[in-house]
Amino acid sequence: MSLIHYLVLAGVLFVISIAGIFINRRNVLILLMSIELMLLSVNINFIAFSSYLNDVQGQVFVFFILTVAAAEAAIGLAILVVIFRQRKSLEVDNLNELKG
Amino acid sequence: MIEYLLSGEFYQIMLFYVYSAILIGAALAVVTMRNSIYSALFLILCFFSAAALWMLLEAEFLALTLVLVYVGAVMVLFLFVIMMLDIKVKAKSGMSNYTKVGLLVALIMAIEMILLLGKKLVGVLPQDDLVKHAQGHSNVSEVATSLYMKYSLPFELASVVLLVAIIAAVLLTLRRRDDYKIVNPESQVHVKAKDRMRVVKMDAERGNNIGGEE
Amino acid sequence: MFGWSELTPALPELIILATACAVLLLGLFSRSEKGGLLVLTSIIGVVFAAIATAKSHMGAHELVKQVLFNGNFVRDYMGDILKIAVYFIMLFVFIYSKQYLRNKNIFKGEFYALMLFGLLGIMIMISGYNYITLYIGLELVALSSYALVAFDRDNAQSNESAMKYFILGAIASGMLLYGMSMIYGATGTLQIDEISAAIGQSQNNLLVVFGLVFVLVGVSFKLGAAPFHMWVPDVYQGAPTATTLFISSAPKIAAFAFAIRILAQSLDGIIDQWQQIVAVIAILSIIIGNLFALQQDNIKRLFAYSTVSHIGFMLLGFLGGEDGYSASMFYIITYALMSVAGFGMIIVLSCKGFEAEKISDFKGLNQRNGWFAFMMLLIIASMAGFPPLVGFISKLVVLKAVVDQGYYVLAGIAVIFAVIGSFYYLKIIKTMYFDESDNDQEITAGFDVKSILSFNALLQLGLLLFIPSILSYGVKAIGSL
Amino acid sequence: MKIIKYLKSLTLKELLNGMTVTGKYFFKRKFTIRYPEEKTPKSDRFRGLHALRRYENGEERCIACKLCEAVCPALAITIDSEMREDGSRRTTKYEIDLFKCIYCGFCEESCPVDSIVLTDIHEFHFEGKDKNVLDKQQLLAIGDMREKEVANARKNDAEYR
Amino acid sequence: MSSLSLLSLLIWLPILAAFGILALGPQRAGMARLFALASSLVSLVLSIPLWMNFDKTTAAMQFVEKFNWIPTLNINYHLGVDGIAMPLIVLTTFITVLTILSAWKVIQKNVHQFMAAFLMLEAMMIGVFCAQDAMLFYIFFEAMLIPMFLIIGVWGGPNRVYATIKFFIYTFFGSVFMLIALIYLYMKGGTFNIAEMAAIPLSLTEQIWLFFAFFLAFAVKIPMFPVHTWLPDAHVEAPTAGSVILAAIMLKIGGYGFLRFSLPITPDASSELGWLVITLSLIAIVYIGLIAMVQKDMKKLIAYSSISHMGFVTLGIFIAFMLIAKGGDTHMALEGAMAQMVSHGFISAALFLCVGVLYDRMHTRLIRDYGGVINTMPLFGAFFVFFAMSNAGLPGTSGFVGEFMVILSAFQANFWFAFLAAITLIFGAAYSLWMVKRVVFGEVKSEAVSQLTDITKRETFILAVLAIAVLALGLYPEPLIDVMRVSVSHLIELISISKV
Amino acid sequence: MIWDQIWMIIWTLLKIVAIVLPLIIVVAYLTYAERRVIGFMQGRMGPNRVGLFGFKLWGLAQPFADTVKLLLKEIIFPANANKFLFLMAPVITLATAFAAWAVVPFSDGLVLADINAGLVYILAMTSLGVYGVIIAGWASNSKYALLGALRSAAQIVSYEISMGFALVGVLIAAGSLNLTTIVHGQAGGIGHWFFIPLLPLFVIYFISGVAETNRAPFDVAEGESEIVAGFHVEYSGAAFALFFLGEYANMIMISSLAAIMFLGGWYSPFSGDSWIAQPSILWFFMKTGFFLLLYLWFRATFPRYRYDQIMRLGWKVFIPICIVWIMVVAVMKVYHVGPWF
Repeated sequence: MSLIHYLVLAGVLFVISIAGIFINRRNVLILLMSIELMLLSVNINFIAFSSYLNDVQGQVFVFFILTVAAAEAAIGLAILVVIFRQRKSLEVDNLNELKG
Repeated sequence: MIEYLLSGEFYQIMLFYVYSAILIGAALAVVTMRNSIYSALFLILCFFSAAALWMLLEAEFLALTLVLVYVGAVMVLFLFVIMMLDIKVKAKSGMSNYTKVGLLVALIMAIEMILLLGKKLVGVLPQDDLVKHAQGHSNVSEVATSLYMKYSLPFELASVVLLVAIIAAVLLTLRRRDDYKIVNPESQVHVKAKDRMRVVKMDAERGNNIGGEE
Repeated sequence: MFGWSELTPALPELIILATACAVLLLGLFSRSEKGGLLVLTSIIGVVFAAIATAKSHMGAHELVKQVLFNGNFVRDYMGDILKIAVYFIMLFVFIYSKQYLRNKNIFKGEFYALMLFGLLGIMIMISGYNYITLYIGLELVALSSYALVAFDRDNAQSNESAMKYFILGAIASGMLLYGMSMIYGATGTLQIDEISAAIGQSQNNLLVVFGLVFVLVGVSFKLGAAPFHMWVPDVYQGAPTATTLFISSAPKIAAFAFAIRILAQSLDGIIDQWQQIVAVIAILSIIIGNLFALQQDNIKRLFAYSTVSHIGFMLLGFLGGEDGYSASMFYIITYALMSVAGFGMIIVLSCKGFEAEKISDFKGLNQRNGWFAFMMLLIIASMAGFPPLVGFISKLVVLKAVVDQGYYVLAGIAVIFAVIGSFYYLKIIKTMYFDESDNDQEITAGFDVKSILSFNALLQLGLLLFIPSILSYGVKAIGSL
Repeated sequence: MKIIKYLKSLTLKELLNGMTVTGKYFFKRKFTIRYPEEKTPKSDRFRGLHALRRYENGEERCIACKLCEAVCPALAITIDSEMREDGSRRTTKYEIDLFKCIYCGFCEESCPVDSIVLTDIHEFHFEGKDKNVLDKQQLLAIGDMREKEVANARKNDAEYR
Repeated sequence: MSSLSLLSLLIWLPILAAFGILALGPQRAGMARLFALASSLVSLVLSIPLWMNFDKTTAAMQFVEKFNWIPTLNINYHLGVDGIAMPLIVLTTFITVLTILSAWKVIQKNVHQFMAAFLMLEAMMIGVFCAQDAMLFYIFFEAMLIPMFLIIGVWGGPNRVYATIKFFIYTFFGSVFMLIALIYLYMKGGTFNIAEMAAIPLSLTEQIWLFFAFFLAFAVKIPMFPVHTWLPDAHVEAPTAGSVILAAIMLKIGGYGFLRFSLPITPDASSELGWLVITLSLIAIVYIGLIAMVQKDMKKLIAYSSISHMGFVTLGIFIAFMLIAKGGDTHMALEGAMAQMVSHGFISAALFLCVGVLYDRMHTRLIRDYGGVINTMPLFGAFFVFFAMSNAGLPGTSGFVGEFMVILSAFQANFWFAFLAAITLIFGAAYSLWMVKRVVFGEVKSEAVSQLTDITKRETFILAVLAIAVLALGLYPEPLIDVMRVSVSHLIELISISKV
Repeated sequence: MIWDQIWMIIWTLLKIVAIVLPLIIVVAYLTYAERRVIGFMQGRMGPNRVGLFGFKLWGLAQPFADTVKLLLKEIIFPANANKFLFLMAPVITLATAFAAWAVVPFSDGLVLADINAGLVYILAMTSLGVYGVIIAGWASNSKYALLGALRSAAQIVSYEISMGFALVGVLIAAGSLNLTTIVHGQAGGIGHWFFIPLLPLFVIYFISGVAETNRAPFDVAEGESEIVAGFHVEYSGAAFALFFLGEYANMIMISSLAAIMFLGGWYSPFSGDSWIAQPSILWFFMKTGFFLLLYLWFRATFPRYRYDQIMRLGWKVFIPICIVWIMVVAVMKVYHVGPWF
């Protein structure tokens, strides 16, 4: 089993998450989850590299990414809650006040 | 043959494929499920299998952190939000053209990426064997040393990031309700007689003679 | 771990952090709705930080860069200059936003605290010397900005723009990180100078280039360059103007520094590869920004598209080698000053319950208040790049650097679209001066805001006097990278 | 004295006090009565299962005046009456639905002839559907069984009525 | 000399004054007027030593100020004047005073802004004439647009927005090409110094491209035939003072630009393409002259006549090349062009002022609304007739000098050029006099005309000063010619050496 | 070779069984003990009847009777409930509760998996317990259940923070995340145990533990008077039993961790060479038992907190105190105070 396995896995995951963001038209929550998936794929990449390079920096980076992503999720959900209170809906297509 | 099948290496490869399959399957489910709760639960599954994969890569500390932080906290938050916001699951409306195009692009992107990573980059990649560590090797202390020694500055900054997240979340979601009727006990206790009662001196009324025709 | 001596160059950051916390607490405990105290505290903090920066700048030998905190942080000439510029801009931002928040009755201490945290992030982005530090700085700015955009939480536009900003911003971070992971895999390090060295030594940089693509996508997302500019107009329009004021100015400087650190400092080995992509992005930004701006009737949205085109111009400078970098630096600083003034003007013209958002709200400004019309004229003209204002000089400097490298066609396209773009600015001027006003509300802004705004607008002329020194700072800054 | 208050709560003083109390009780003698081996004494006025009494001559007391039926707040009593051959009025049906009964004792109070009484029987159960309705025969049987105790209790209580 | 910083003073004083006036606010209109007048007078006074101390014997730049402004781009704050620029600067300061006076009563709305815009405009124009650094020139050149844009747009006539935007777009579009040319030259020679640019060796193709770039900018400004259409609109809509400044000075900038840039930098291209410019000039002279004849609006008429007269300027400038080839009196052509510029500055200014005087009273500019003005406004009639005559090129007035010199040199070059140009003198006489006839003479056309009052002392003063200038220049043009002679020789030297 | 592998697997399985089975029995008897102890404290006897073979045996067979009863009862699915998740929830609760035991050392070397990041592992596993609650609440399709689930999840997540902070103190003191190492750091009698320098953290840890397991007085999640029984209101029979099991297993977990991290695990409080000073698994059991007793004692003593008070306690009291004390601990660590650092 080699590094490539992990890189391909992360790549596929990355694509899935991107696709999830762009295909999804229903629910903002799923967008947030796709973002988490994306960061997960990045993390897999970092850890795989870190292990195969025998260098711990990648893992440290992952640690920070986890931290920041948690904070990001909190803010994202807060905004989502605010939006839901306002519109009683989370549909992506309903986010259409701003145009032009 | 059987020797190989029972060797640690094969065991690892098997584990890798199993977890990868679960991971990708769950990821697809996250993206496609109609009910957000299922999406969230599948996302949890994703994190679990990713943690398992990291274990295979001997990054135990991060694997556990992933479970602790993501599964234990972030996804709880997600579920919380999903449950508290009464989100209605809409009936399936079929795939729009938009979706089809999106899927196609995604598929092409995936294939390209696999080709690129799998074929082109094979020669470029740094090393092809996982470094085997000695028995007493501690991934935790390794990460910790790097974290607290080399990366002490980002570590401090990360705390600021978290602080910002707290402020932002509280700022955005905390509301004083308009019909909030709780009185402040402190002010109740400290009230003085003269604050409560107003003694008004008034002239005596003079019949119905309002407006004064004198 | 780090020694005490290392804290001195990082003193400005510490001061800003302390100020942010102080403002946060003050905001909780001070009952005053006016919040003058908070603004004052913020300003004092920034001024102290400026003093600290200046001091550490003077104290060090000019062109020596100090790499501190085990290579996570760098204090160099460029960083000092950019930080000073950022402080300067933040002062404007603080004063204008107070006016706005009071007008809309949404004054809260958190606003300033978040802005100060954002400022901290900006400073970290400027001074980061390691991908991790840079990333954290970036996210610090981004997270504060998300919150600031959603700040007016009962406003549907504000929420919506915050959501869009958040999602696209998060995607951008994801892309950026994916690219960084590839670069890390190829070089085995995250430190900027080490990456540069590793790329220099290696024979085949395919993996780095692969990562580069993603990094560039991420960076241009953050900068708001086309084709990743989708969020810019929505966010500019939807966010409270005080926030737009912030995100359109200081973070752009940080993004510039970020791009310099990543592209010019760490990936200098594959400059040929990234320059091609940057060229495309820059030109696309200029074209798209100017063309779309022509159709706008909301001035915030118009400024958003104009930002896109300005960013394009700034990125164009990246093609010009060292001269180009310093030109970009000059460009971005002057742009931030203009942008802050432009949004400041919107704030000044807005009054209670009314926001001067539409271009038509500027109708007959000249009759209502000739002085502000003139100030706006200066700002707009500077944005459009009319000589003799600073905006012209900065465009010129960039163009020169690009032409120096032989990119005649790019320069030509840039000029043509700048000219096309000048028409929407002209439209604003026309509206202000030639159209009849349909409201004659007094401009209610306080004297302080008015005078600061005038100062800000007059800077578009006044800076002309200091151009030699500013430019030479820029050259020195880039030279000492 | 806020500081003292804070100190108190920081040292968990009150909580520890509470725990001391419960801790002491842990070792104290238990109040539990080991029913069914041990039983508590019952009051003479205990209101348990119903019974219909007879006179010493074996004649049933109930004269079908239906006062108890009228007074019963839970409508648990059903009475049918007919003239007996001897011309006296007697019940043909006297049923008490124990599911309805609330053991208030009004029937007993209202009875002019002390026919219906509430005994001290409280340990009873049914073993089938519809067994909750006691008919006249059963009630009389209970009365016969417990006549002595009932009479005794009435006698003891008489001076307090 | 440079210690005096005379040129800087000339540029910066009006700007500072403008800011001062802006800061006065809309309430203090009277002060704004006085302040503006004072400032423009100071400028005028300052330009006297400029003329007096000017060394006529050298072609070198005088009153030079140099300061490295943008080091990375090698842009200098480099000012200086030679014989070509100096008269134009004096013209500017002179005309500005008069325009400010003329706008004294007319402008009632936002007086402070009007005055400030004028002073800025003055500063920019002076800057253009004395900039020795191409980029500085460009900056002043462009910056001029904004005040002018506002002057027309804010205080102009009913159709002002259309006119002002047209004006802006034309000029701006043209000047962008100049910018590109300048940058190209900078790439080539590494300098923005105009004098040094002239020394850059350029191939013919390069020159032609550059020539076209410059040509677009200046031709629009002058304006030449196909791109002239903005001018009538702008003139018609502009307030009187705006028209005056526009006609008297801004148009000259185009001609000045030809002399400063096109000729020395791209001499070969200029001579190669001279025929084109000459053709266009002739078309302008003749065709526009004809158009002028059919105008009903006095301002439009004068505007077209301006275009036609500026045709003489370009004709004079580009005929020089043919003269070099033929060995004719090149001096005369160029000096004629210069003289025509200066004189046109006076005459067109005066004419616009005259129309302004009428317009202020009648609020119409249509010729058919007038008639017999002489009856009610004898003094004004006299001036009007006088200026119309000089516009037609009556000998003894300044209009004659330039046109005559140009036609004379045209004769040397090609008879038909001269012929066509000379015809225009007739056209010029025709439309000018016809207008005068219909407006000034004849029966009193209407009640309104009979109610007219003669010009005030202020107006008389303005027109008188201009009349004196026109006469002085027409009778004794020598001082003017004298001043520019050496510089023109230098220019001819420059352009007669092929760069290829 | 092959057999070695197979043997390894079997051996591991055996070890797991050896942990799980006693654990279940302990849980069973904990329920019995709870009723007895609380009864005693309330002046009652508690269950004392169910015996074997006609002997009452002070009610010792009570747990088995309960078990049999629960297992035989029907599992009722509420209408429109999500059946799969409804059944998954108790399983998750139980699985996470038991999984954490993998790294708990009962005595020197007596541990299933001696991993380095043991403490993190335990935190991770306990943090997962909340999913059982959330899913149960949601899958029940009942308002009471959902409210209870939200309350208890919020409570668990909040108290996890102060608990984690408290453990950071231990981490600093011991310098390791490995539980065995942590215990080794406390060898040498009661004076060496970590609870002395970490007293505030110790108290906070245990109280947070109580809150974490949703036990009285922090049991608003199942406040009968408001939301009937919280997240498991719709559960009955075996599914309910699993929740029960999970909750008690978690209690034991918290108690044993307290023993390991603050009270020196299997070490004797006495120092010296006498028999009583020998480390033994019995010490460990005694310490754990003490904490379990405290659980019951609390339940017998304190009235239920109000929900906002619980949150206030966690966020505004415990966390600040923890942070302050961690600083103190850090200082002590730097200056090597006492026998602990």
